[in-house]
Amino acid sequence: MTKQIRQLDRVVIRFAGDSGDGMQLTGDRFTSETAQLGNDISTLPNFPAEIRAPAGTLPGVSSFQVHFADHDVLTPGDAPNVLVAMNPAALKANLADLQPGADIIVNTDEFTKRNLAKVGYASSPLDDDSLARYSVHPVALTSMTVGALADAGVAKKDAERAKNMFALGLLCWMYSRPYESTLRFLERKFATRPDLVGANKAAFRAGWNYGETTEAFAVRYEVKPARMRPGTYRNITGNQALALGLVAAGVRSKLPVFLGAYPITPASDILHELARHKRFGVTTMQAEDEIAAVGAALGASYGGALGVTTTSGPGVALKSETISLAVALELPLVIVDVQRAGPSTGMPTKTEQADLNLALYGRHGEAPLAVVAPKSPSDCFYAALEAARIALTYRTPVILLSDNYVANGSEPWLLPTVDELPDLRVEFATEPNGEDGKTFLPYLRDPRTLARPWAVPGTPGLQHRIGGLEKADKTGDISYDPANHDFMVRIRQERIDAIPVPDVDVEDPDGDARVLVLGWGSTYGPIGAACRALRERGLPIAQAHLRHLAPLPANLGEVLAQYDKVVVPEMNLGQLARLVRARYLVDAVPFNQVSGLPFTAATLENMLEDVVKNA
Amino acid sequence: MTKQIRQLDRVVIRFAGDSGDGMQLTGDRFTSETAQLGNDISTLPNFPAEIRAPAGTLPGVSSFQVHFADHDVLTPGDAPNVLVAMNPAALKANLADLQPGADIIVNTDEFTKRNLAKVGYASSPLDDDSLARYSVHPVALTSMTVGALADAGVAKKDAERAKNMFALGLLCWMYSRPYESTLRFLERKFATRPDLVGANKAAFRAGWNYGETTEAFAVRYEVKPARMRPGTYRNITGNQALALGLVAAGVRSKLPVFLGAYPITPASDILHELARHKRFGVTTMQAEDEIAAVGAALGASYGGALGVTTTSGPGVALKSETISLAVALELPLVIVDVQRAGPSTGMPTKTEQADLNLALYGRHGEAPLAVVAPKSPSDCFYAALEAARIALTYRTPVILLSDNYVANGSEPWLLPTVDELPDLRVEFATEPNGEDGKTFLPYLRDPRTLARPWAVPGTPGLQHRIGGLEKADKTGDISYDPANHDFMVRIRQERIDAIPVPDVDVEDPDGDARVLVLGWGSTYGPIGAACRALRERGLPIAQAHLRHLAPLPANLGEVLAQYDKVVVPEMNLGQLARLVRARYLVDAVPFNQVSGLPFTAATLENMLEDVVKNA
Amino acid sequence: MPSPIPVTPVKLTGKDFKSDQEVRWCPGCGDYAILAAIQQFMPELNIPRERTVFVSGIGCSSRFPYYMNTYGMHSIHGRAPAIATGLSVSRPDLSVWVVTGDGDALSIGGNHLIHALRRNVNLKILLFNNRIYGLTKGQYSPTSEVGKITKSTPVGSADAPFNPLSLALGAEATFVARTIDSDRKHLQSVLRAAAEHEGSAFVEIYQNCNIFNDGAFDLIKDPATRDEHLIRLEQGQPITFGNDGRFSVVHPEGSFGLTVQEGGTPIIHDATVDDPAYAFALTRLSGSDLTTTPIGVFRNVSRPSYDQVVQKQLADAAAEATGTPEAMLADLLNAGDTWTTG
Amino acid sequence: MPSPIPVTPVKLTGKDFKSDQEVRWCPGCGDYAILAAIQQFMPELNIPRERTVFVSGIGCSSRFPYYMNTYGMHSIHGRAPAIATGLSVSRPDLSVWVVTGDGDALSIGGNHLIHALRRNVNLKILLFNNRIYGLTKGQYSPTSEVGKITKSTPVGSADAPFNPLSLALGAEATFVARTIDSDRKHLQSVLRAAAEHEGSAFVEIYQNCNIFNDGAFDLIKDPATRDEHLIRLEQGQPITFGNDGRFSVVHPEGSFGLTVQEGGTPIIHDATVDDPAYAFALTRLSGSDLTTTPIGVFRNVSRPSYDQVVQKQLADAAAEATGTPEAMLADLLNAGDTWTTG
Ligand SMILES: Cc1ncc(C[n+]2csc(CCOP(=O)(O)OP(=O)(O)O)c2C)c(N)n1
Ligand SMILES: Cc1ncc(C[n+]2csc(CCOP(=O)(O)OP(=O)(O)O)c2C)c(N)n1
Ligand code: SF4
Ligand code: SF4
Ligand SMILES: [Mg+2]
Ligand SMILES: [Mg+2]
Repeated sequence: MTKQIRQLDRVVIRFAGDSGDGMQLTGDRFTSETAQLGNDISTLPNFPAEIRAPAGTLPGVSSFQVHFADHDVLTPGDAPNVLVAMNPAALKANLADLQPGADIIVNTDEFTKRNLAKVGYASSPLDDDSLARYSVHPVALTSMTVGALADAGVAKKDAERAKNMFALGLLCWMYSRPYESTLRFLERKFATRPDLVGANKAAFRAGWNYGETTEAFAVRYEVKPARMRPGTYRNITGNQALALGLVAAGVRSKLPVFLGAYPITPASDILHELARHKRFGVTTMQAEDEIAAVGAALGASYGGALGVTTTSGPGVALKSETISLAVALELPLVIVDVQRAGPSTGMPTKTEQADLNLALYGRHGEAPLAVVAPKSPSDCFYAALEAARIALTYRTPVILLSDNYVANGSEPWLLPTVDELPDLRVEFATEPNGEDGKTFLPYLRDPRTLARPWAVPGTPGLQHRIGGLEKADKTGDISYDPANHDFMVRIRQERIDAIPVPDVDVEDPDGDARVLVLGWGSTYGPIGAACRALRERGLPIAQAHLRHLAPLPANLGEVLAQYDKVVVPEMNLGQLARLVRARYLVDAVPFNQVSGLPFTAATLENMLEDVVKNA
Repeated sequence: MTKQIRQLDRVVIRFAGDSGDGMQLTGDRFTSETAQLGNDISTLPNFPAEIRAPAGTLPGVSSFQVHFADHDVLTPGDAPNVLVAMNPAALKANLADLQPGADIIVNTDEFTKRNLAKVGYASSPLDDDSLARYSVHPVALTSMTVGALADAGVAKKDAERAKNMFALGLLCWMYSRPYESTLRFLERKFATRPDLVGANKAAFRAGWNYGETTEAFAVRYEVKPARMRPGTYRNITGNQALALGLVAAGVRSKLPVFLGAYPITPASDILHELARHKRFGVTTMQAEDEIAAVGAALGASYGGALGVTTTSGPGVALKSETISLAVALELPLVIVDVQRAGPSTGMPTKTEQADLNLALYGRHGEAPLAVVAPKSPSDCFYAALEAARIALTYRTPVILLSDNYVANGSEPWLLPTVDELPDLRVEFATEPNGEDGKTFLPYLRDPRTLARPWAVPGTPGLQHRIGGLEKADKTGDISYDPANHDFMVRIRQERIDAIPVPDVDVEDPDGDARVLVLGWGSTYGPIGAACRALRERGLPIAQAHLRHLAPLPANLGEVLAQYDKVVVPEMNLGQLARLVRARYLVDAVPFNQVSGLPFTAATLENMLEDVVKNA
Repeated sequence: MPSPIPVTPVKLTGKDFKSDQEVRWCPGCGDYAILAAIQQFMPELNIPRERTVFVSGIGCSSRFPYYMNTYGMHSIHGRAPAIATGLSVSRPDLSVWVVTGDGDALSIGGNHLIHALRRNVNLKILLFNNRIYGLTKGQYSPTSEVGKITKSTPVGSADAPFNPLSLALGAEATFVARTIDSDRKHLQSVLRAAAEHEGSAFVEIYQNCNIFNDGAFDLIKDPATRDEHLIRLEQGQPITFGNDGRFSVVHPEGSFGLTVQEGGTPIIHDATVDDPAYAFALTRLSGSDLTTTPIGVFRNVSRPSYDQVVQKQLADAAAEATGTPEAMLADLLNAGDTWTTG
Repeated sequence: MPSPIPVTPVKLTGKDFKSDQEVRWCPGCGDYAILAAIQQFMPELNIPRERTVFVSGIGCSSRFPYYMNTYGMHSIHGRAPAIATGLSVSRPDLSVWVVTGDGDALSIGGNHLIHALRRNVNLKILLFNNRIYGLTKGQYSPTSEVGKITKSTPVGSADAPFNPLSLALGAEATFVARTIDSDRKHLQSVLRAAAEHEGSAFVEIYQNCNIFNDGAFDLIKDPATRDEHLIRLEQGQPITFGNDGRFSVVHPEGSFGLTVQEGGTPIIHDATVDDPAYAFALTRLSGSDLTTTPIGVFRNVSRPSYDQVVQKQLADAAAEATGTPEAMLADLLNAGDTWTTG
């Protein structure tokens, strides 16, 4: 049977199933194949906080969304065009997000009475007309997989498990994806179990062939490669990119990297990744708690390493006192906060941007430090390098505010060459710096950077003591002198304020916008997509996105002043908005969503349309 | 010999000596006597961080300043009229603060070569003309005391130690203070050592008689009682008042008070004081650390007590994560932060207001709570009651921002009657509150207060579970629902914003001011004194002082709008200023001093004069 | 001293202790067995449900309180002993239980744990030890064996684990026991003893995490090997184990420790000896490898609980108090040097 | 394994270890004696001053680093072991010492302490135990005796103290010792053993706080009573004390603990036995009352230090590495599924 091939410019697919159904893996593989085809991509995994909630329940649903297109994409997509629902729970949990007319591929084998009842379906939605608005493709995924593997020599349980590969095969056929890399991947993954390699490959092929032969699927789709900047790409998540950025910072600074970390969702994967790179001189220590983790990192920094600690909000709260010590000691330290929904334990697997206040103000006394934030998964690599650059050059703790959305989302990354990465080499103090040529003054500042010398233990003649009590200017001796304290408080603020950071860019293609959207961190994608959509509709709008939250770019005040209206969308209750209002006395209007989910482009587009039209 | 008696309207005396010289005690006694005479008073103790720094050194100097007057005083005074210097270090450390013409009473016995050398005096300042601008009274305090006690039957060391009582006797004579209470005090203090009672009384009398008989002191002074509101007064420090306020909150709420605390300067005295009031059902627990302290307090609140924890900045930083839990649990909790100079260990015995940001924003996620601050030592009593009121009525953690200046300073306090204190009784939940009459909904809010029911363990039928994960509205069940989270984040903010707090008063006697000074917390005294001085000079100025930092008084925006210029003096780098700028888009101008010392009235007067003249 | 906790008027059943919340551990997790055992056990105590409180930290195990129809708090990571201390000390009429994991109790919460034990706070502390971080998906914990390969230690962990019972004894614990998720009867017998103990009762429960550390305790669970490795401590009984009791736990002369011997004269177990040296020696029989693993009550001695002393101090002060609280407050405010103007 | 710490080329003296900072403890404080003893001792180690680092927390004792002409950090309350761990693990060429107090190490810092000991981090931990909070002016500490009356406990503390050495042993410490501020020779002998130990060496130093807890250790310091109460442990020697050695520390048959007896057969001290039960029993000889107080090295056994294992893992990884770091980084970036457009 010859199938019709239809061209599409973009597709959003969501794979959804039970936590045990392997949806993250399925999504990952589809993404990887799609990436190799040259489409631009953005992905959004979404999994429950429970390790494995009871099978077939709503809280147990795990999903993975991938958006791919023949042009550059900025978000994982608002509403899926295709939903793969491995069971009734997956269908129910995701239905509301679909566009009318979307394709739904359901695994009919799982639509048993019991499973339907588990999620409160009185009758099967496949049998009534509740799915009339969608294009439903009922597929007996499990039984066909088991059937296909009848002779594969694996246990029935293993055969059933391979149903995700059947689904993947089917989708790959539908969207004309290449599959060699998946077959290779299966060989690697099950290297010790050749029977499973065979079974999974067979399941994949069965799925593909099912698409090819059955009449149920009449159309295949193609999405042409996107025109992307030439180069070598890989698909990468934010956490991976961040870890690689830290490795790169070690290589480019020629310093050992020391990570002190305590596991916490969604930051743990950075620890996991870095633990595998000992060959770069990266030491990872799983500490007894967050306070020990940052303490050990600070101790390592004191000894001349690039000390790093990775955590999420609750961990940053616990680390506050030690970070305040780091501010007083003026040592380099990178604190990574992969934000999640709070307060308290909140929703650990959901995203939020509500730790900006904590990063800026969450310490006792006046304890200023630098704050940077990545705007996309691959940007985490550069943000980590930038955090390390500031920490090392200006001898200060730097908080890097990632969040669950960029951390677990992925996108294609145009790989840089090592040479083009910033040179982060530092100079340790080796000689006395006093006027007499003999004394060492640990708090004598470099007039250019306002940084104090980094004299690491082991350096002969520079023995000195530092601590958390107020220090006399230059000598670093304990001082209770009022004027000295006032001076030190101000210079600590000044040295952060004076860190040169790049000006913020404004995207205002036609230069005729009267409304500026100001964002920071992971909202870059949805804001960008919304602005693009508005512009395409002839509604001018300008976008500026902050990588540096402290210090703020020098031109920000000017930029803000150029627009009639400034809107600040944030996944919090208006923390950046408050900052710029206070600083520039600009009536920046917050637009907030604190639902644990990223903004959809549509939400922002609607809101901004109102603003632009009323501006 | 008859002495001349001269009338004064105000006097500022500073007692200064070695840490071991008993200057705090001397100052305390003088203050107490002065209070009983009906003068208005304000005091400022100042002691080193070291327990007992090496004798005779500058870091070892301990001092106590008392300002008393025939009118109401607002500060401990900028520049002493009288300095009692028990040794060369005390002289050197304090000289710069004196007004020209000030009286200096020095203990000549301590002006030995060795002691002079210790503080870098090449020759004795008593012998050259370096003290020419002052009126110096050399007194051989030690030897005269020892002489007076020759027959008292105490060891020479004990006799020498009594020299502070000699000095006190002399000062009491000079300023015509009554001394009965001091004699009674000595009896109490040395109850187990009658020999010391005798010796100290004798030393006191010897000092008095020395003033009476010697020609060195020709003049006695009198300061008439101040016209104060009628009633019974006592002199009280901020920490004492705060502790009493907590005891009173227990009595007025009929709840047991549970204090979980870990010692830290300058908050420890609240623990010490409360530990003595077990008869009120006050439990004090010295926990293993700050996290345990706030945890235990929260556990006690959960059980139906008024949970309180007392600490300083480093402790608040450590408690952040648990406070965030308290926000999520919506339980009453009072967190007292007696601020000290930071960051890190900073200057533990010095004052600062730099934890406002921490109190407002120092938690991960959106974790709003209420913040109140006392404006003077005795006001700590009412601030504690107000914190308890908000915590109990609105089921929320409340941070009470005291600081070292009010905590250790003292002033006369017009004692309230118990009946006039607010009624803080609460109602525990006892019955199911669900519509079905059977279910208990732990997160169903009182529509008036937006508080959830407080159902303490032990209440039959109301068993329920609470925790730090996001809770479904009403049921409190764990919820990952996006809309629910967004709702809960907003309602948590709203319920704090909606707490009714009194409008802020503006002091603008003639109603013609164009400049408003806005302050909060312990700057009330110096700001008030500066404003008064300006008004007396015909320069109109308005003063508003915030007790509530979160929520802010409803009328604040209006108030700010009425003035051409708003100045915000703070002992930080502008934390309140930033808050009101962001909130009201008012160009509030910060004026900051972060020296570890309170503002002097003169500093503020100068600054404000400029502002008023240029407004 | 009679217990300040009232007796339940009606006899309860295990079902009464089930809450309406859906249990959400991984299928097969050892936590299910513990939950069932505890729910079944609770009625024995004759304590009304509303007088029972479970406080937990964070971890898979710490989800426990949600499933009990008692009062409960799922607090934050590591802090349950501290929070429970405040509750217990201020509410002697409650039966307060702490549920925690090896990471929660021994990693981030180590300090609160040892201080609760030192103080002898009246808490029943149940540590579900699966030797792994379950909730954060499988990093090693302070009870994982040396060289453990996990996500955070791809070439093996570098540090020796705690022996939780040794640590508890070093921290002056008065009641120390160990049991296993899979042995409901034994688990309940240990809970019984713990509940009767006044002061801190520390109970380690070996718990299988079938997702991230499956089979960690198989040696002492598997019927094929169990009897040769598991040592059941029974008060007043000789300590023997193995098929037909062929192994004895003996105390070699001059030694301070214990060893296992085929034949030989077994020592008689006595958890009530005051000197913790005996219980400590017992804890050293088992290390990470489980080859000779005692379960049961290791130590059970009496020492005033923190709660008792605090309550006594409060009672003494109250006994001396005269007048109403309001009158006392008025006196307190007016204490010291006062003066009156008018 | 040869020490990675270089030997000082020139012989140093005690004076070389004095910094230019004025010492600021109360006159008469026991900290002075400890400082003097340590300054005098350091040259023995032949370690260059710049390779020596003192890390402390907060407390009177924690001012220590300021007075040493070495590298030093006066960190924050309780966190010194954690900070020192990061330094030690990443800098095997340094000799890292931790100075801490009973509050700093055992109250707020308890968790870091026990984890450092469990890991066997290469730190020499000196705990100045004055059984009081000195710097905050006299509250009770976790080593104060029960019923201690202090500012925070006006009717007496309600909780039993830690025995720091028992706690350390419960936490798997490999080197555990005790000494006294006033006995310089003994103090230095213990430091010597600690310095030689690879891994964590935990040394409790009884220190008099003459302001807030004066005379706490008089029973074992006062020449009039000392000999009847102080037990000096010497490796390989019988444990006797008292005038003319009239008391023996004996190990009653069948017992797991130790008792003191007039006459009797003393046990022979051996700090190197692997089973910590012996050292644990020794620690139980002394409680708060000091009547029979051993000083010296209780336990000194060998176990790989955390530092060694971590360094070995790094070295193994480095040995397998090929190419320059830059080339390896390029490979790392390009790893996995990549595609090229052009
Ligand atoms: C302050 C803080 N740090 C880290 C975490 C992440 N976290 C949650 S549970 C856990 C450890 C779980 O291990 P364990 O206590 O052994 O419990 P289990 O899941 O194995 O039952 C960690 C690290 C957190 N929730 N809060
Ligand atoms: C986070 C924090 N909490 C509390 C304090 C206050 N504090 C300083 S030292 C100390 C205890 C001192 O006792 P100890 O460790 O025994 O040292 P000592 O002064 O007796 O030598 C305390 C509670 C602090 N500096 N930081
Ligand atoms: S991860 Fe392990 S401990 Fe957690 S619920 Fe699953 S099986 Fe149980
Ligand atoms: S308070 Fe005690 S420990 Fe601190 S310096 Fe003084 S005597 Fe020493
Ligand atoms: Mg675990
Ligand atoms: Mg101490």
